Amino acid sequence: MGEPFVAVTSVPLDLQALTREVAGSCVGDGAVASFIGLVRDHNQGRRVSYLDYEAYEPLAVRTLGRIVDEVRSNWPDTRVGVHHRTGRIEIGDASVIIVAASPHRANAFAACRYTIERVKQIAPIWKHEHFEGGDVWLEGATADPDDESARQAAYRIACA
Amino acid sequence: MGEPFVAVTSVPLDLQALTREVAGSCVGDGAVASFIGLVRDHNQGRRVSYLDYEAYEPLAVRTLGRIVDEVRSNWPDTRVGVHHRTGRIEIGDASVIIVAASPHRANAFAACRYTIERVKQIAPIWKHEHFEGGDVWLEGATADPDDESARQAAYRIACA
Amino acid sequence: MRVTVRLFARLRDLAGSGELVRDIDGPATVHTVWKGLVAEMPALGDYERTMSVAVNADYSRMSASVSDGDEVAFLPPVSGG
Amino acid sequence: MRVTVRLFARLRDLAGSGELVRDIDGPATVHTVWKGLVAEMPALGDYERTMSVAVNADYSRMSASVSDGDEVAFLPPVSGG
Repeated sequence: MGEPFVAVTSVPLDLQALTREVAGSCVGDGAVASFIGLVRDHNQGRRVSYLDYEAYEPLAVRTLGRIVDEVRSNWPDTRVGVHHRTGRIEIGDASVIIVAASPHRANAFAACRYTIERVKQIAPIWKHEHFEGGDVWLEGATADPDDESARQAAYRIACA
Repeated sequence: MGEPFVAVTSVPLDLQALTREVAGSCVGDGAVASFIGLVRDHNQGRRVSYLDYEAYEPLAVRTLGRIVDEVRSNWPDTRVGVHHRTGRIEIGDASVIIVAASPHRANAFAACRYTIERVKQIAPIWKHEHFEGGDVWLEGATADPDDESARQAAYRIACA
Repeated sequence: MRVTVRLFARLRDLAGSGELVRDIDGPATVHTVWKGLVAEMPALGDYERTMSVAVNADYSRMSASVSDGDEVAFLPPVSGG
Repeated sequence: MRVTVRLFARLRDLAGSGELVRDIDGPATVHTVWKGLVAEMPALGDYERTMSVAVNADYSRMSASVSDGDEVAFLPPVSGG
């Protein structure tokens, strides 16, 4: 899709490769913060068997690219990459990986945290949870990239 | 030295292995935050050639173990691992890696940030910077693990 | 005019399909398309308050106009990450 | 009694060695050991306000007592990470 540092893919995620891509391009960066979201074995009292992630792929790629741009506008010295997996994901496997590189560790941490908050707010991706005895679509936030209050909430969580 | 999740070593650091060690042991953890400190090509206006890290190794291992215990006491649901490298480290290579795993991403991020702040405050490790035209020992904080105000400062930075 | 409707997650399950083709009398908005769908499948109606919409894989609004050949998507609240 | 003195980073460079063995008349504290070193090598003295100390690879205090065979370490301000 041409967006740098962004992917929506059904293959297992590779944090090492994304780290190399994001952090390898600038020897002035001393700090790399990363985040991995793993599928948990329980949720709201249910024993989860596995998750199936569905994405509106072209919009998801575009939205992750938008988040990357927001990070660059919030923290101009900081770059972030984010890969989200789709399809069936087993317990303990990664659904999302994020890497932020910066000369300053405060910015690397903030950019990484901001990115996961924004992914949860606006990425057009859904979890279909398969648990013992049934399955359910999880629904969180109404996605609205132009909602400034949501964006500010993510920023406050990242920087507070 | 027997401390879990802790190492002071002259061999290159392996984030993937530490992630597996820290995050692989519990399928209830949905969030993994990590930090890599990389050697930068400049510092305070000097063009850095490489860094040489010296450690008081047995005390450094013990101190990293102490930080791991502090994390567990601050965030009982969260585990952290930290490996610090010693000896000559080239530009762009990792001097320290930290991995925190938790059911909650807020705690994973906080534990990871707290750990790097505490490493900088109290780990008996020193950077010998070799730059174009000379070399210098860098000196930061007077290490005092019992200084509650330093510990609280690290906690505030991590959780604010 | 003819539009492609994309439905995701539970909306897709409720409709029994993730991709539908519908002919609509123009001029139309996203809301026109949605009203037509709900008339066919009333169970979708509950999502009107909480869903997002997209036109040609870009976030949009219910009031946005729709042209022949557009892809109009209706998105339940998201749960990625 | 005999103690092993460990010096690190710039303190090591100033002393020309990272490990020294010194005989001291007991009873002694870490401070006693330090005073002896500074008498030998006055350049070390500047570190008294900023350094940390350890006994047998555990952080300690200048007032801590020292026993025969102990390893006493003097640590400049740290810069790990």
